[in-house]
Amino acid sequence: MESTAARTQRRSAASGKAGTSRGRTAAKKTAQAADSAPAEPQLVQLLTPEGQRVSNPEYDGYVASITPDELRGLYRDMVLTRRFDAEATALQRQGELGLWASLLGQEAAQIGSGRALNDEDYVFPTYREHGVAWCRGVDPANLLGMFRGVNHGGWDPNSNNFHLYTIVIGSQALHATGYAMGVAKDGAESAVIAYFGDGASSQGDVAEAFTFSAVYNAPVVFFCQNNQWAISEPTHRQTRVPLYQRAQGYGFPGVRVDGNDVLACLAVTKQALERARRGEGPTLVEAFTYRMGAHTTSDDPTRYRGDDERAAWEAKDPIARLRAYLLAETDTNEGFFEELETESEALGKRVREAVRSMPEPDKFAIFENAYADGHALVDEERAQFAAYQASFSDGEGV
Amino acid sequence: MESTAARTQRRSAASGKAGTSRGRTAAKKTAQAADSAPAEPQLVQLLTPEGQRVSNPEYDGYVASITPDELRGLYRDMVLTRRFDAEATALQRQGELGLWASLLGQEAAQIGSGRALNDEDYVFPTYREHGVAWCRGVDPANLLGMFRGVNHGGWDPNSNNFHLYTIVIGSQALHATGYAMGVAKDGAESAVIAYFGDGASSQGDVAEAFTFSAVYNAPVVFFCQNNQWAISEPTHRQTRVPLYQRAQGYGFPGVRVDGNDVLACLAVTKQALERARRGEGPTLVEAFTYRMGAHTTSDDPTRYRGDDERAAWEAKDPIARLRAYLLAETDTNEGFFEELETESEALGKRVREAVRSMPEPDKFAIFENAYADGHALVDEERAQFAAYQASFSDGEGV
Amino acid sequence: MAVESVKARESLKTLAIAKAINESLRKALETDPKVVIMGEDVGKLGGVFRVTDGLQKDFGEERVIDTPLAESGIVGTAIGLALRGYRPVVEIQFDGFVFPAYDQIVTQLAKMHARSLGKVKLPVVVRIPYGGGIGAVEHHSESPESLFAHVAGLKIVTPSNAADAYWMMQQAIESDDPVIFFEPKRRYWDKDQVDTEAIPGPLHKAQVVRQGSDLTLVAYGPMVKLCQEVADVAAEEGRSLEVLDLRSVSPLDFDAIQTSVERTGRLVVVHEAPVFFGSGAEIAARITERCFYHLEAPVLRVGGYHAPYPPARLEEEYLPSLDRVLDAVDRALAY
Amino acid sequence: MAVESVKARESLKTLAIAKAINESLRKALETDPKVVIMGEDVGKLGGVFRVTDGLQKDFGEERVIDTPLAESGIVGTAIGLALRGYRPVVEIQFDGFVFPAYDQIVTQLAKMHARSLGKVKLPVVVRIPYGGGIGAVEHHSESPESLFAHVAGLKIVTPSNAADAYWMMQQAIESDDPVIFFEPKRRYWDKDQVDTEAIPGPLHKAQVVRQGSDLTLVAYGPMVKLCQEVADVAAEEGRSLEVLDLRSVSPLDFDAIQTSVERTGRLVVVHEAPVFFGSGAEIAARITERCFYHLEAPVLRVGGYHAPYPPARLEEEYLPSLDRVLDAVDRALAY
Ligand SMILES: Cc1ncc(C[n+]2csc(CCOP(=O)(O)OP(=O)(O)O)c2C)c(N)n1
Ligand SMILES: Cc1ncc(C[n+]2csc(CCOP(=O)(O)OP(=O)(O)O)c2C)c(N)n1
Ligand SMILES: [Mg+2]
Ligand SMILES: [Mg+2]
Repeated sequence: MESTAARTQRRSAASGKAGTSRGRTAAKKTAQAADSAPAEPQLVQLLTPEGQRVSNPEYDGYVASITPDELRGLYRDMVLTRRFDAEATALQRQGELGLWASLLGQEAAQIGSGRALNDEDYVFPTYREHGVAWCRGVDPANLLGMFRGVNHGGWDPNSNNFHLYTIVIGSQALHATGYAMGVAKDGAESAVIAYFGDGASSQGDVAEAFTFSAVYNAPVVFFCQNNQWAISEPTHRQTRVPLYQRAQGYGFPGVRVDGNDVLACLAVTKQALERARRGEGPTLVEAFTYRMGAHTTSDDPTRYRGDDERAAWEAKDPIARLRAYLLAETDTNEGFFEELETESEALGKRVREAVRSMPEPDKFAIFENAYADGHALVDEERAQFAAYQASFSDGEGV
Repeated sequence: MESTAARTQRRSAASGKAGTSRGRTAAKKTAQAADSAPAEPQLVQLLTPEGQRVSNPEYDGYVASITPDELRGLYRDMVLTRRFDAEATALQRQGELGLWASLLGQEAAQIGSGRALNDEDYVFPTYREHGVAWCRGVDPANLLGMFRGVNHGGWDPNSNNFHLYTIVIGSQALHATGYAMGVAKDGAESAVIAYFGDGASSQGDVAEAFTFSAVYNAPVVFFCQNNQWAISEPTHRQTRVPLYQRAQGYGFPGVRVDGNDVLACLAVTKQALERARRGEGPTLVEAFTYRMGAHTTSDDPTRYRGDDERAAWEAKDPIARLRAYLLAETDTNEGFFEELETESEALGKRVREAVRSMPEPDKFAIFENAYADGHALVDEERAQFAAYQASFSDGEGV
Repeated sequence: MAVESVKARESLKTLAIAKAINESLRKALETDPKVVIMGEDVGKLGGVFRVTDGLQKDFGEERVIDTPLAESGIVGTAIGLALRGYRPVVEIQFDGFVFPAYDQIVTQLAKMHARSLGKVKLPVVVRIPYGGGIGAVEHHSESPESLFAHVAGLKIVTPSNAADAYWMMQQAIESDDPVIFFEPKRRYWDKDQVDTEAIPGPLHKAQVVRQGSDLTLVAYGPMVKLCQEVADVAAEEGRSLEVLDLRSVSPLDFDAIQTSVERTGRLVVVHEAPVFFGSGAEIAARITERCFYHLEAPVLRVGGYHAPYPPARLEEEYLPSLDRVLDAVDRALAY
Repeated sequence: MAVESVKARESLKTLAIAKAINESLRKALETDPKVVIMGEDVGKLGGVFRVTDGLQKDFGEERVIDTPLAESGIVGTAIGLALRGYRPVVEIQFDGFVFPAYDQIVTQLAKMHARSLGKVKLPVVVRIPYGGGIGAVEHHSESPESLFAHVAGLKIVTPSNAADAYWMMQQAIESDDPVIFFEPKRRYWDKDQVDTEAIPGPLHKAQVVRQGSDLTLVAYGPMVKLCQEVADVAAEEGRSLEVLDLRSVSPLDFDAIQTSVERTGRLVVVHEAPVFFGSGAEIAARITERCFYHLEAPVLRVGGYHAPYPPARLEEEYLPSLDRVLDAVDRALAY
């Protein structure tokens, strides 16, 4: 099954390995690759933009046993996630949501990494990980509560081991690290994954998470979706070298993966999670991808970037490439795509209806959950608020 | 004048260079050296602990033209700094100072780097840079005000381009970076140097300083004195790989230098400063040294470290090794050492007297300089304070 | 037509608050080569509220600097630039994102002048769009002014209208002290006449924006407009409310409040920030001390509750509203 | 001798505050395997004040964790540990070094319970030695409690004596809410009797530590002892002062203050923190509202000035002292 080209690639990779005196980390190898091709560091890629499977000796093993059904599963995940995302964008335009942060273009990074996780693993997302949420089984409709303004987080983090979205950039990297320190203390064999963006890489908290995780050898994977932009700022405003290299200086491996290649994201994340579970500590994965849409529905990207860039990335679409592969290399028939289309529409409808029928929050919710054990002032203010509310009905003479 | 050994060393260094495809930074080279001798990364060293001059082809040039007089100058700086430091410790024991942070053992790191600076360069110290202050011409007695508790900083930063001591760990790395951004904006050809410790390397602010300086290519040298301890915590509590490697992940060179070798510190810092002045951006210098004394006079190191470690470092004393070199390789005679002894004692005496005669701060100093342009509340409180003070003299019936 | 009135007309513009700040920044960039603008997305995008719109285009990337995404880094490097002689105006994108910079603001920016015995000055302006009412997600609607006012070494100001926005920004940039400049984001689009050649009053003085005799309403930033509306409604009910726009939270213009309260005998303070440990507490405490024999009712406070800022669909209940302020006015008048 | 009194005697120890906290932490580590201690130098060194002395030796490095030098990292990872089911007690080395962690405390620790609609609890204790009077260098003598009290989601407590130190720490660790535990560092060595088998009162209730009828003195942490001394001196002058130890800054026990003030008619609040936007403001505002017709004088406040904490040789002038509090008492009584 392996082409000559693939074999050659494996050989050169192996010799690359021999050339490194330690040669134990993916980071090291990828970094060396970068040295010889300074223009763009080598990405781990298993599927070309055209949908051709290319071999990568280090990562092939992680997807070797994947079945056509599982491949279709990944495809389905990406399509449904994109459909959900489009629905949310539409709902925002219709005034049902106050804001939406679209993941358009980042489906492979999120589904690939999300499907690499075990149930016991724990996820710390930022605010754009709708695809990862999908993989964890969080009801998509629940994601919309905060964007509709009815809550700040509408799911129980422990039901699906998927923490709430975190808006303060970078904070969750430390939570993930602490959680992972706890996992290690418990002697559990699970891993933790922290998602963040290229912009977030500049925050002190992320650097401190690197330090703590390295020093305590915590089982955490830092999954950075480098979507090329932090609102209007290109990645070179955050770093002058490829981001995955950041890890080396903290003493753990970093690897750059084609973030639009769901197989490569799956493989690279699996490897990193396994390292973590084996007690080998943190890994930084940089998923090289693109934010196809605006930063959020409030943003206007025409002010700061041109169409060409978007067009070039369109050609690397994560869904199209897996579709091409499915059609060329598996027994996937049109029926699958048709059914998926129907399922997509049903999902869109379900989400739309769920949002529209979301109950307005109770006024007194303001005072709920400020504290777990209560607080005298909250009680006092709640009572005053109740009296104030009651004064209106009094006024109406009830 | 060059020994065969030295020439061999140069050759191997050169071949090391050829082996790196980019091979443009000291960091890269040192890192590679680390790979082949993983036990302890190679230090840049020009003087052995025994005081023997060893050649290092990359750095020899920076000290090639140094005269015996200049060498004696470095020696004098280190001896006087140590003497001043000892006096301050004594003054603390006598109750004249509230606290003292001794630099004992770090004289070479500070004098070597301090003497590498031009007048126009700007220094951002932490709280232990008494040797650097000395090089800048700050009156040692002025350093003691804050330790005596009469002020928070007793010198004008702009008189000697030596900023005030900064106690909040890591903050000054960002000030230095901003200052350097300003230098670059001005088109000036000076550089900035930020001092901090191994412990400080963990602070988010230091990481952010790395990011900003790299992105803006700011002319700043980060000079980290790794004295092996952050109060009671050994360096491996802060990092699991050598600290100088941190720089690589941010895209600028890092180099580890023997921090007890004043010549090496001078050379490495000169190189880094020249890079900065040439517009090549930041460098991280890790001066590998040892805090011979307690963290401060409030600390009790017997609680967390043994004597062996100290003894091992005693053998690497920065002053002894330069003395040996001066005696063996230059025309330095006993007279020089005797005169220096006298000068030392005079310095001690001067500092002692200066401290003892330091005026008590005026009570109203509390309100001075809270604001540059005044503040109504400060005025009001000052007036109340004055009235309150006056009430006592009134009570005594004047 | 006299020459002077032509000139007056030229310098009179109708501007929204956001645009007034934009013009003020532009003027500062033109006037003083040491002024630089820094922040996330302040360049091509012109900031998420477009307050810096067009400035990078006209003054270049060396004057209007897009920064890495790190607030401590932004303020910390601004301090360094100020030490080098620059006058940085930094933007924090939203109120809830100032906290990573809190250490640099509180331990460095606020204290360095005193630490240096006056040798060093830090003319840094930290712009923070603040307050709620725009239906935003978490961390985008907070009013953290108290957390800065308690810290000596900082000055805190907040305009309520376009003319003040224009002139107070000029004055903040000219100030040799660090100034936290809170911008009432929900009023960014409110328009007003700005005379760009006026002679502005002092930065830290309150202004009586409506005279009255029965009770004094004190507010700043976004709440000034609300209090004016309250006064309108109260007037219909035959009550004469005086409205004071504080403009400055540190220092607070206690003299102005005192003068008013000595006449009205009653005071209600309104702010969006939580009441507990809010500005209203300081105002109530000090004015009660100063006007003990004048007050016919305790100073009442209307503000946020002691709970995290709620999701958007509850913010109207959380924020001071016309009815809630009127309710407090009624209670004060009932004494 | 009865069995019970023997037992009573065994559980009674004379402890300094630092040691009482140490014993309390030890007990928590023994009782609950989920309790972990974290911070800079808390291990072998036992912390710079020796509050964690011997704990790492006895409970190991997995329970008593020396951390990297990064306060945001300490609090941020403590949050993660709490999410995993641990009950971290973190030490901030000195008051002035809590600010790098301020963002994690204010935006994450305080709000995550609410953000999760109650699904997630964060039983994290942040220990902060605070206050002045020990002749230290900059950043080692501050009292930042107001900066936390304004933030909903946090509880703030501070003991004034060894018995409270012991029991309040137990209760703080048991609390399912995040607690900022301010330790009066200049009283660390003050000794007192601690009954380690007592049944403690509620964590957030004030205690009358001295009864009186002419005026109420309210304080917490390091200022309680001073206020007791003030009451002694005043007693010699024939004035009967009631002294309240608040113990909790959030929530504040307004009921207890009100009860006292309704009897005495006069209130002086004393704290080391700057008066401007300090706890005294909140207490004055609310008690004036609650006791408007009982107060015979305005609530007076004694605290730090609106200036950076001064160098050690000036701190006695800056801090509330016997004379300054007596002066305020006199002024209040003069109304
Ligand atoms: C501490 C903080 N500062 C600023 C913001 C405002 N903000 C929200 S998203 C964003 C850009 C984030 O970029 P990146 O990390 O690359 O993630 P992406 O949005 O591209 O997924 C900014 C500046 C924030 N949420 N938190
Ligand atoms: C933000 C902050 N946290 C804690 C401290 C307390 N502290 C003072 S010095 C020190 C250790 C510093 O170690 P290092 O950076 O290695 O410098 P060294 O003292 O060894 O020169 C600590 C924890 C501080 N000053 N600032
Ligand atoms: Mg991005
Ligand atoms: Mg150190």
